[in-house]
Amino acid sequence: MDRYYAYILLILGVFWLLLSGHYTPLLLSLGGGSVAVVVWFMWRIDRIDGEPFVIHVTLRVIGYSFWLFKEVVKANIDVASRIWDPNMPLAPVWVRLDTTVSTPLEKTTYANSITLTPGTLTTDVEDDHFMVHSLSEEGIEDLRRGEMERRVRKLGI
Amino acid sequence: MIEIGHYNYWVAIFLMMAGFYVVIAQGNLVKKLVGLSLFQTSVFILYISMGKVADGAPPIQTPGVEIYSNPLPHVLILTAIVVGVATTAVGLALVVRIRESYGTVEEEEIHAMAQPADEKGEG
Amino acid sequence: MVAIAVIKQRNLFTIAMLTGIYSFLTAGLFMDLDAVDVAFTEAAVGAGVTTVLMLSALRLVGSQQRPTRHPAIALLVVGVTGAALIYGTLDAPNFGDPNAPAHTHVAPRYIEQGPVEVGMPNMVTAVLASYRGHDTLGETVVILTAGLAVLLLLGIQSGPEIQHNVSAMGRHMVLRVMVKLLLPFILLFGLYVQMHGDFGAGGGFQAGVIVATGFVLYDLVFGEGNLRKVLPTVWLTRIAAIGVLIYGGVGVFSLFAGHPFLDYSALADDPVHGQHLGVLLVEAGVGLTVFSTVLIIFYAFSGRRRQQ
Amino acid sequence: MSLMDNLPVLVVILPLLATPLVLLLGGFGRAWAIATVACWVTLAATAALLQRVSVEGPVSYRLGNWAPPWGIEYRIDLMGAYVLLIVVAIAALVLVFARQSVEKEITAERRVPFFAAYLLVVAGLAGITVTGDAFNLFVFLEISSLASYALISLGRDRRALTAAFQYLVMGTIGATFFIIGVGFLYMMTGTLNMMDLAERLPEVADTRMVRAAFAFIVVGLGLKLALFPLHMWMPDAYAYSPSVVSALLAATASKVAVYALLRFLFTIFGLEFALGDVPLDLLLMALGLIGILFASLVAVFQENVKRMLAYSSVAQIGYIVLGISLANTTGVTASILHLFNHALMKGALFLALGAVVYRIGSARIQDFHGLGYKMPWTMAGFVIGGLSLIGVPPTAGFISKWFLVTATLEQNLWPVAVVVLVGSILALIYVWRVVEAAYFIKPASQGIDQAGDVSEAPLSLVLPVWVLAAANIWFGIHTDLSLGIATRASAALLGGAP
Amino acid sequence: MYTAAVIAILVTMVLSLIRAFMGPTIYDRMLAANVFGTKTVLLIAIGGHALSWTSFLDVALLYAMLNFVGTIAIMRFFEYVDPEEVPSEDLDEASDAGGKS
Amino acid sequence: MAASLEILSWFCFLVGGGLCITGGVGVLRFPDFFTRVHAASVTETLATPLLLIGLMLQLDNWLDLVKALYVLLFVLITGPTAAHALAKGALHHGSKPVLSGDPKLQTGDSESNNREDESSNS
Repeated sequence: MDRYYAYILLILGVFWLLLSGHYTPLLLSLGGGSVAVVVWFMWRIDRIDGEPFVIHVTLRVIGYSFWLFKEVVKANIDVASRIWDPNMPLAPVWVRLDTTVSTPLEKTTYANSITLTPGTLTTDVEDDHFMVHSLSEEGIEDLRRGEMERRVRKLGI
Repeated sequence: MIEIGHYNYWVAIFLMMAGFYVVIAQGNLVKKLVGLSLFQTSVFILYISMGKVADGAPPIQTPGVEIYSNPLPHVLILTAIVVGVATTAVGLALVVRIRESYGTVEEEEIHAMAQPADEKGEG
Repeated sequence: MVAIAVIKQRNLFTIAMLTGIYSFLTAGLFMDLDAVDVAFTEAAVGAGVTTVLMLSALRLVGSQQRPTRHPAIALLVVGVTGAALIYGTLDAPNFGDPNAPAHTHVAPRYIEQGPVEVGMPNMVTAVLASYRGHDTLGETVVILTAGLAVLLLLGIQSGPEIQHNVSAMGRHMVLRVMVKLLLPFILLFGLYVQMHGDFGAGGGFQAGVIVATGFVLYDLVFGEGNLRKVLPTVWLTRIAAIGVLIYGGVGVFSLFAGHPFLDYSALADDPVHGQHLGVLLVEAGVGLTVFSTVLIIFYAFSGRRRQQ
Repeated sequence: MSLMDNLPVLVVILPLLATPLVLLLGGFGRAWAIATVACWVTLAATAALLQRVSVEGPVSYRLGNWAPPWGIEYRIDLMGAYVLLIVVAIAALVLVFARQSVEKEITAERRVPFFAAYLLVVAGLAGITVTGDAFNLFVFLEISSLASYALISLGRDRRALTAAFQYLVMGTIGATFFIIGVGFLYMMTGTLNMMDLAERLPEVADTRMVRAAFAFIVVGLGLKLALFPLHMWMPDAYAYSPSVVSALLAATASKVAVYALLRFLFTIFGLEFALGDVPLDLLLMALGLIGILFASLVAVFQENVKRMLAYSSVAQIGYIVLGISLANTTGVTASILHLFNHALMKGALFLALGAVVYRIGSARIQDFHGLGYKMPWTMAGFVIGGLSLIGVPPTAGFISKWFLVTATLEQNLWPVAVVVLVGSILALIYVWRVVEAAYFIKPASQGIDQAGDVSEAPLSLVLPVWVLAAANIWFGIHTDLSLGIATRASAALLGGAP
Repeated sequence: MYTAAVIAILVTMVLSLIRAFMGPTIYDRMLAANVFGTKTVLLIAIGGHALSWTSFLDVALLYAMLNFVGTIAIMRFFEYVDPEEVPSEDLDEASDAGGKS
Repeated sequence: MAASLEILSWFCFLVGGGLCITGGVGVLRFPDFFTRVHAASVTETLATPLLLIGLMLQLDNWLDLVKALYVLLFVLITGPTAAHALAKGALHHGSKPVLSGDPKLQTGDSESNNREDESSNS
């Protein structure tokens, strides 16, 4: 757990350094102070709501992002063509999608990935299934094939 | 940009009057406050318009920039924005209390309720 | 423009949303008119604080408005005022005219000397915190006053009874995870704005609002009075008071050092250095007060139960 | 820099910085003590300041040590110091009264913020009087207004809420008009400093923009000071707020607004422009006269004594504005004098009323029956205040009315003088109604709660009433101080920049 | 090039505004407002660069944040509204017709 | 090198702008709230990144570059979250998505359908 806060500290520190662009001793120390204050607040908040979310940023995220981006582009082309088609070939479906992802962060990533891909939209996240709304049956089929889920699980978050 | 002349001021004035009209004409107290903040925001536009210098840059010192816009109106408006939001907050708090004790936030209904009670429960 | 729609709309929720949009547009306009700092503030205040306050008040008062009457007298008053304004602007200096009196008398000193005398590139911050520092002290007090006023009016219900209704949102996992993830970055961004007010847009006020907004976001999603445990009301009142005291204290310190009130040169041997330090402290005071007061006001509104 | 040099800023920051202290230290007793100490110390500083100004002439103070047109300047002339003295003295006296009155009228958890807000009102009003910067004036105006909205809303009657809301809307419109005007002035002159404005305005005085600015500033301040057609918010606001608050606001807030108006009319725009180019004098005179008659008449028919006094305040504003509109030394002297005297009499009246409310919990006229015998000291104080309001000779009210009438006669405006006298007669009628109720009508036997348990109010309530009542008589007889200052202040105003 | 992008963004903003005015449900409006907000962020980012504003990206970042908070806030509070207070559509429709004039 | 970056950024701007409008049209044309969300996500997920990447290719100050990246990440993270939250909220409030096979989809006059649909729901 303590490693987790050290981790946040590190990420926030990098965030600050990249944001700031002023590297005088005064601002650096102020930045250090700010980061410390924020981490303290996060620690306090975690204590109170009892829901600390452990983030493990791994390099795999980058690979996943590229894959996801490719999917997003494909889906975009699909939806865009539907929009411009004068007949608007829509066949919306709203179905239950069983999943095996378990941790909150995994679920969130998965749900958001689904939503991020145009044409599919997570409307509800339950213990063992999502409710997904899709513009067409094919979108759901793709999800059911489970490639995305596999990749999310491989992230190990 | 000089050709614009006074056009900018007039837009601000139009917005101002729109807000002012809402304040006077609307019976709903929340709407009145919305109008009030619209009114104030438009005054801010007026001020900021007057602070603009043609071809000027934002008043943050940057190498190679000679003409800056006038920082003073910006400062004044920063203060005024704060005052505006403070007023809105207090106004909303009052509206909430009014709603709690009268059960409505329509001016006419409140008037209708306040008058008969005038002789009772004073002090 | 949006303004008209705002007037015409009768559903107050929609109005709250539209005023948010309107604020965004206004802020965009300010950007175009070179008022970066103002745009920053207007966005944070108009689109952020005001919208949230408006919504939390609407929760308490109901959102449907009755049809309105349109009294002629209102039109008349508005017409006269508008005419007076137009009349006034007819011989105003042209928009953007660099030779307008407004730009030639007092302002040049701020532009030419500000960065030298106060030692910071952002002239708005220099004028705000130093040349017209007393206005800003007043502004901070205005904020404190608003907080006080809301406290006096609504009070803050504390303790276990602030259970937000358990709703879809209350146990909204995706939101919870995301907000928890974003929160530290939002807070840090706020602090960044606080510390870099000397160089770019921003400063204590904007920073206070951003930090408060971050916490408000947390409270919206997590509910259940968690935030009130993280930041108890008593703390907030104290922080607000301390913020004003820091600002005033800097002034009083300069008094004791034999300088006039709020003369930051008294803070260090080198006047410019002193100015810089003073502005930094003063902005910190502003930030603290604003942050805590916005939260106090938010608590007051959100802690109150709706009564029928 | 010695303490003396810092007096101008002390009078503002003492109450200002006492506010966070009150919030930090908390506790009803402590809050009250801090507020009281702060106010009394401020009063001492103000007295010293007045002394210094009357000897040395206007005092200027540079905040942040920036030279005036760039930084904010405090500038206190005789009139400023004089009005400041009124504000702080009343505030300090009302605080003595406040301890018990607040304990009775305000719920426990609101008492600490109450005193904080009270201090903010005082600080805001003090700031308005000392500042020499047009925008800074707006900031202080808003501090005092916001705090007073909150204070007014604390009245126990639910109409206090609507009154406060109405005041908020009107006050904000007024303040916004004011900044529109200031903005126009800034556009034309490029400065916000009052002295600098006064210097640079004549060059551009003949532009529409300056005229529009003038109109907006006058209307904006008119809203704040409840000038006749813009007075709608005032009676409700005074009638339903807690006793302490009505006493403080009635005695000080409108005075300060009048002061700001005088500042702009005479110091900034200058006499020729303000009353010459624009037919404002006629307008003000007409409004003042209608205000006197209308408000006095309405006051006669009020059942609630607090409301009656509030309408009477509107009428008194009419007198003050009338004096200004005459634009001769005697008229303006009368106005400034009346500013002071009105603060004394309204302070006394509202405080006496507060004491009555403290005991019987009502301000309706029929509940006053027989009070003259049950609360002799309080009611005696009330009567003296009332006499002063009417303008009966040995009281302060007489002096200012006398000057006003003289001034109108100097201008050969005898119909105006008649209106002033009619106003006094109306005042006699409404004050008499209270006196009649208190002394000459036996309490109805089924009276709500005056079945003998009503006794004289506690000393801390009666004392301030009597200090003010005594002051009414004192300044009615020893006119040197008040009159002297008023004459010199008005001479300075009319003589252009002091 | 910037002009093209800015025009595209502006068109989208107008389209989403129309949706925001038309409703019909409050959620449609929120969605439209959200899209509008994102487009404002883009507009500031791209327009700001084109017109060489200073610290425009700070502002864009702030807008992005507020857009999110605003959406969440509206949803959060809308949940408290009683069903009977959900705007009846024709009322809104009627007022909108006047609003666009 | 510079030229190819320039062309790439041109490309990003044009495609992004086109997609942006597409999304906007979709938000207007699609028949009900849920399908509109999909259209909106076109503007949020591809158009926005493309435009921002196009911008990033133009920036020469690395500090601005980083900030643009932050903006991009922030939008990408919050966009779907907000969409998801909205959809969930709409469901919770009683809206039901129009589904495949629903005759309303075929008429093409989306507005009138919609109103009918909503009024039956609320």
